[in-house]
Amino acid sequence: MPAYIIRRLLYMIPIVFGVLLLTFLLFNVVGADQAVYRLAGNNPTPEILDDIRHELGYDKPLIFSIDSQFVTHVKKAVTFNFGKALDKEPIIDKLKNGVPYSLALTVPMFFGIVVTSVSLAILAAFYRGTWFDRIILLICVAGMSFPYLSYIIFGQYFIAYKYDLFQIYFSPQRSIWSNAALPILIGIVVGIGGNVRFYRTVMLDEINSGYIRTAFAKGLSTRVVLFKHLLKNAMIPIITNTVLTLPYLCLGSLLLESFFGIPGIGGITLDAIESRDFSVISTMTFIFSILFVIFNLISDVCYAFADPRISFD
Amino acid sequence: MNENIPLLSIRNLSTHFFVEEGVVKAVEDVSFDVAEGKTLAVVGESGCGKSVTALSVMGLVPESAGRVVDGQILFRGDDLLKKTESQMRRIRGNEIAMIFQEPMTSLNPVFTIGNQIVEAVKLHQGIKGEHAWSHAVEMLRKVGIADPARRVREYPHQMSGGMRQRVMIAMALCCWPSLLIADEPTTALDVTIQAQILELLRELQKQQNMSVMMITHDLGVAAENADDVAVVYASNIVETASVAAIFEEPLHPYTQGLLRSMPRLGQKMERLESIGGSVPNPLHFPQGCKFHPRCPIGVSDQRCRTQQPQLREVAPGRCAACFHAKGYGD
Amino acid sequence: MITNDWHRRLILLILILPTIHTGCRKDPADEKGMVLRQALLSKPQTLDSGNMSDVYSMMVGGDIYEPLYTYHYLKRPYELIPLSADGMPEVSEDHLTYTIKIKKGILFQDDPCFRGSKGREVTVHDYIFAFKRMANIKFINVNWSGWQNKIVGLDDFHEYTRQFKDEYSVDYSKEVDGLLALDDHTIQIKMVKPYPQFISALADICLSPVAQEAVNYYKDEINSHPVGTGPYRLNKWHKGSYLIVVRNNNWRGEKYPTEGEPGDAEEGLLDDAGRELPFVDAVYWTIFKQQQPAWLSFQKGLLDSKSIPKDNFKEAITSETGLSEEMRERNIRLVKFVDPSVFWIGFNMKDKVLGNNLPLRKAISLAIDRERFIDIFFNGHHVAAHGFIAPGRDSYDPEINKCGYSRYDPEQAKLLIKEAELICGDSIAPLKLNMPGSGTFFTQYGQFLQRSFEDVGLTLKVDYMDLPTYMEQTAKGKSQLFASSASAVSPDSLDVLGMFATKNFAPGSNLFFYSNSEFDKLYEEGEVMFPSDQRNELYRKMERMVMEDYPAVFLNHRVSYVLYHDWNRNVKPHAFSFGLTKYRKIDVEKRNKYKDLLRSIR
Amino acid sequence: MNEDNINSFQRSSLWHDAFRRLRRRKFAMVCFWIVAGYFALAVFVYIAESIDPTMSAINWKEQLGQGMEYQRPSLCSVKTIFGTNFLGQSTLISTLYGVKTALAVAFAASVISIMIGVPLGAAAGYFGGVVDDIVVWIYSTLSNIPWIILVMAFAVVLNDDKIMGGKLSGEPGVYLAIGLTSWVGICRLIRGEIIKRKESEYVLAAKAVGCSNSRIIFRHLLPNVFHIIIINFSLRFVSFIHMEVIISFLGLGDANKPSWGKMISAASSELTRGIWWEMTAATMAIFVLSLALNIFGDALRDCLDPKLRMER
Repeated sequence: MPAYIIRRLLYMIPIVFGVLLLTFLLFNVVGADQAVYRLAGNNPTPEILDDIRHELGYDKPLIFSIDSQFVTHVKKAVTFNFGKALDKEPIIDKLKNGVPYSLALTVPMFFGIVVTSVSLAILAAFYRGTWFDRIILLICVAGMSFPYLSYIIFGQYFIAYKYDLFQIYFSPQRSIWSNAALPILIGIVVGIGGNVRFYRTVMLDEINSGYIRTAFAKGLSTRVVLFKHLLKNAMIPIITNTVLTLPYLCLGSLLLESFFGIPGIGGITLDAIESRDFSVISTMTFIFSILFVIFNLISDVCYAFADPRISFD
Repeated sequence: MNENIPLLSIRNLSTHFFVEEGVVKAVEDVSFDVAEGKTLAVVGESGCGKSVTALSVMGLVPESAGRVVDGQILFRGDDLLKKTESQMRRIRGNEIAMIFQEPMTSLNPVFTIGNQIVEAVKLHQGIKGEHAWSHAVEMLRKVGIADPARRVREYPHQMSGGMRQRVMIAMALCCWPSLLIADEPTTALDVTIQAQILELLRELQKQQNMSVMMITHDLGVAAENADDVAVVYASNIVETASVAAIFEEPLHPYTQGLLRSMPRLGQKMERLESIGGSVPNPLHFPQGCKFHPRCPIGVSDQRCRTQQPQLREVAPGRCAACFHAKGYGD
Repeated sequence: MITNDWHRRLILLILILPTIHTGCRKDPADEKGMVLRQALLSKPQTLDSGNMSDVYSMMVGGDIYEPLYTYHYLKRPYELIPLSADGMPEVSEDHLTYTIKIKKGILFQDDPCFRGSKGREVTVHDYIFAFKRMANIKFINVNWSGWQNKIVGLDDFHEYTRQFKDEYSVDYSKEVDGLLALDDHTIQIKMVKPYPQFISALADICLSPVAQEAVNYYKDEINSHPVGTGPYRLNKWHKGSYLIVVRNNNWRGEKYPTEGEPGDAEEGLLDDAGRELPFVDAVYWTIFKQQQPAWLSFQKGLLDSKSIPKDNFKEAITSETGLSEEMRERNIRLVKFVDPSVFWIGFNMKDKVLGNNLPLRKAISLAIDRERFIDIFFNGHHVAAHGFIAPGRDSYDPEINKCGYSRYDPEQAKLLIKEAELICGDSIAPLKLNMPGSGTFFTQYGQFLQRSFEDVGLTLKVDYMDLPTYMEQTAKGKSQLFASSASAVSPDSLDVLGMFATKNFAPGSNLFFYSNSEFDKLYEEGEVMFPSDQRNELYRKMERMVMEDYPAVFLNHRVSYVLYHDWNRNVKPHAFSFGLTKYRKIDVEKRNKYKDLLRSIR
Repeated sequence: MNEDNINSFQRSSLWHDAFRRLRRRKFAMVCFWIVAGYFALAVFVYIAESIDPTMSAINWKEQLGQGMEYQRPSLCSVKTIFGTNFLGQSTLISTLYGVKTALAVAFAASVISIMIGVPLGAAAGYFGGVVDDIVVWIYSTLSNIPWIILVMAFAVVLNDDKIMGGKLSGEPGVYLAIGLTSWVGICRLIRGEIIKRKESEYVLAAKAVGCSNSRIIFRHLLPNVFHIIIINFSLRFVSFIHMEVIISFLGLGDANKPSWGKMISAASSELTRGIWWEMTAATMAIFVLSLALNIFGDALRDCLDPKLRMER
């Protein structure tokens, strides 16, 4: 196992390098000079602009040099010293402040989605072909088809404003839970549709297999058969899909955080995109991609716990 | 024990599946008995409804797709079809156990075999903890698995096919069932292993004095293991008889065909015959006798083409469903 | 052994995980205290006074920092008064030397950067430090461009800092001739040439006293650890989400003004005259990134006041008289004020088509119906711009509307276009306009302009872009037409006139690349003139000079609208000044009853 | 029969069979016609616009009524059935125009992602070795960046005038941003299928006959995985439509033409005033199209993918 993990971690290196190269090409080629104009103030002279370019290192060669901009870019990333955002706050501080809030939003959302959709999928698969299955499927497809923005806007307007059931907007005076309840709920509702549909096909693959019949033939109750025998076998696709869900959670938190004022990293990213703060965007991209690689690794390790047939040798 | 009441008695059982294209009559008006301590072989080509009959007995016909539409399944005189789901659960795996065709997929790959055996033991026998585990080990030893104490903690994928089928048998027998339904228990196995498994089954049957309903497509297997035989063709029983009678004098043309297609020791044959034609589509059974398109007699007989022969007693202890069978009458 | 309760464990995990990082924090300002709740429509960039340039930073920073001078809260026209200075400056005959005394006993807020965490007394060295820091080249400063070549020796200091490795290794002990500390409470500032706007420039937050200890202690984090002398200090700042400022106990204290302009007493703005400031114990600033939640929050009484952003104008004001019925039912009040600003469509004079084609530029100006524009977008509440010096500024020309620079005459425009085509030698190629945003307002604005252009037979392509791209393109002279605006930071009009001076060519403020030697000569003259009728005349002459050349189509001057709940007292908007929170007061009891009011309405 | 014929025979029966099954599903067919209706509308708008942009049926710029004002939905004319927007322009026409915007983006993005993903996936799967390593590296890199950030980053960058002089800003930028970032899924799928199939008899037979590599890939392998491309296409299409909405909402799309995202963005702050129709019209347009596409795509998958078919 450790050998496997080390191998996987080594495999990360080219990917992380690729991510860094991509973010560099995307942002430094386009974005560098915009920052200069921003920092120069109202009525700058060209000399002031040149001074700023020099101070920020934008006059250095792009890639092919020892102290080129790309090398600096890589150096910043691997030392986790991301430098400052355009508002001069160290990016690492932004991350530190944002992560707890983002987690408070996405973690319950994530588990809410997984638990509800897996349970619903198991039931739908068990009652496959019946009206129950069809209604669940129809609701899921309908849920997936409703635009995400409309969920947020209507949800905020009707549930929070008209019926006063939740908070409209983040307020530091309240606990994070009362602030995050509605966005979490919306996130779960949005996320369930696609997941139930996917998990249902996974469950259908499994539910017709022999071991399920065997389990029933043993006289086990439906609950035990479904939630023990079936579920454990379906874990691998569930784990894989769970990892695949993460980018959507990230999208979710981006818009949700921005509409509900949750001060998490999604909001920071959206801010940065709006203000074209490329150093923040590329840091976020880098961090997220590292997280992705790690999550992928974790999911692979989880496979081993979920399925004894898999070994890492 | 009352010799008159058979352990399992199936009366006019019909099981249908409802699919997009129409109704699949997988089991149609099937009746037979399994006597106490005896083995009944249900023989037929694949797709003829043998397995569905077995699943009907277990109450495991997939709810969404099909259901038992008619008939009775009397187990010790009680109709299983009238039992509630929880009553059935107490019978399943406990009084009636079943082993399946594919040992590769019938065991849950993600649990240890011990875990899977213990599950049933705990459920039905009320044995707990270590006792249940030692019982599982005992059962594994009984089915001839070497070093059972170690094996009990292994996963199915660590075992060969024959071993897995032994585990299946151990699992089925761990609660001392009075009826074992074996659905093609040896089909997926090598020939040498087949013999071992069948031998094992016979032995255990004797030990535990249980009845066996053995589903097979192989008359040879039936000949060696069964006391009685029921031949199934296209969802209907076409002939029932004792093993000896069947082999001596098959009455139904289908049975005759099956027998001819079987190699026999001692008989020198140039080549094996096979039955011409193919199994009819269960959605569109032919009119009249379902076998008539493939039957050397029926193909040209007007009555066979229009009327369906019912299963009738043609001689003491044996029935057949063919107008041309000896003793069928009109 | 694997059991079937893994999902139970999962649920448990869900419950436990979040509690790890959020133990319910208790707020420093309890609900019982007087808390003002305000909205910010964008995040403040920094709270480092030295590097502030955006409005939102100043809205918050104004309560934390105190520059030397400020504007009177109530009096109109706007009047400069001392804030941390002790009286107005003594100015030498040649207008080059200013001697300013500062108040004694001003303390910095308590902060760990000081010895014993106790705020020390402010001296003039802290002001000098603020100047020098701004000139520090390593501390890339947005405000430096405005102070180039103003104070004797400061530019040398700017060059001198070039040799250091980073901002913090700069040795500030090098003297600047123009910034002299006569004693701890008197500073003498020497100018390179007369700078008539100097005192109002000293009212800018960026020249508030800065403690060198704080800069050295916090380094880069000074952005989020402001150490000021004002009535409030920062308590918590969650970037991009909210800020809390609370009373600064070290504040020197001040009284509510006793006089205002006529009508203030009737409005109840003088009810608190002479009382000890500040009233409010804490201010919660919430940053709203989307309009809907901000608006809903205000309606629910979760915000005490809210400006009506221009793109959502019609929501609150439905009739000529002002507030809609719905607003009045909720006891919401409206206050409007002239915000000296001007919106325009600029022409790039370097452009081949537009640059030497006066008839075309004039035709475009004639093609746009400003009244209609204001009707559509601002419900008729803004003022059409006939020149670029806005009402409310001291050299505003009340007569300029008679010159007809902003006439709407599509027929004449069509004639002029014929003329323009002769100059061009061909029909006018489609024109391209850069729009500094892609939100709803901008697209509708763009559509309106396209329509106006079409009506006179011109084709306009609108390029909606984000602000940074827009700024870069405009500054590099890459745009052909561009939509823009300017708001005044002081009553003086020199800044808008500067937009047309050749020496301010972009990246400076002259984004039009307008060049007129006669104008430049007058500008040189006007730069060093002190406010007087004579200067106003000059400025007006310069304005007309520019208008004749049509380097831009000036559209409208903004009138700002602020809504506030009736429990929010002493609300009087101010065009130039920040740091008004200390005057505000909340009727907490009334606010608590708002929920009942809402229920009764429903 | 040579191996080519056998191949094409099998394929045609697969498709034939699939369509026969599909036709029997009434609900799926209803959805198909809805989707077809949307497409027809989009094509109509496209053609009408290229002939005469001021044609009354598609002229979303036209102002209805007197002043430039919101008008409530009313039945007095077709154009005001969903009311008007801020400038008195018909919401109905904007919504219909939005069909074109959304479908054009989703279609172009799908085509781009297939054009990139399929050849790369096929090459990687077929040749293996270094080619495979490089392709896998590229798509792992892309797939390790959250999709939304990547799309937005691409959209931002493509909108910049330093790239191709700003020619890609607006709608083409959106196509490319979505297309360039979303080929990973199909590429991975095709690669897997090709690896699975490249050892199969018909490929070995083709190799034995001496077919060139490109012939094997394009004549033998790709046609056999074509149904996977179709399924992927139909299901991804929906997500592209939703993506377009979010991108336009964030102001990264083409601001010159009506789109559903823009309508939602414009209407979101007006809900409090009781202006619900703009928001509702756009939402419903998206909802109906996505629902129909989803249901039809599902049915198509069920009918085309034999593995799922056996399950039933």
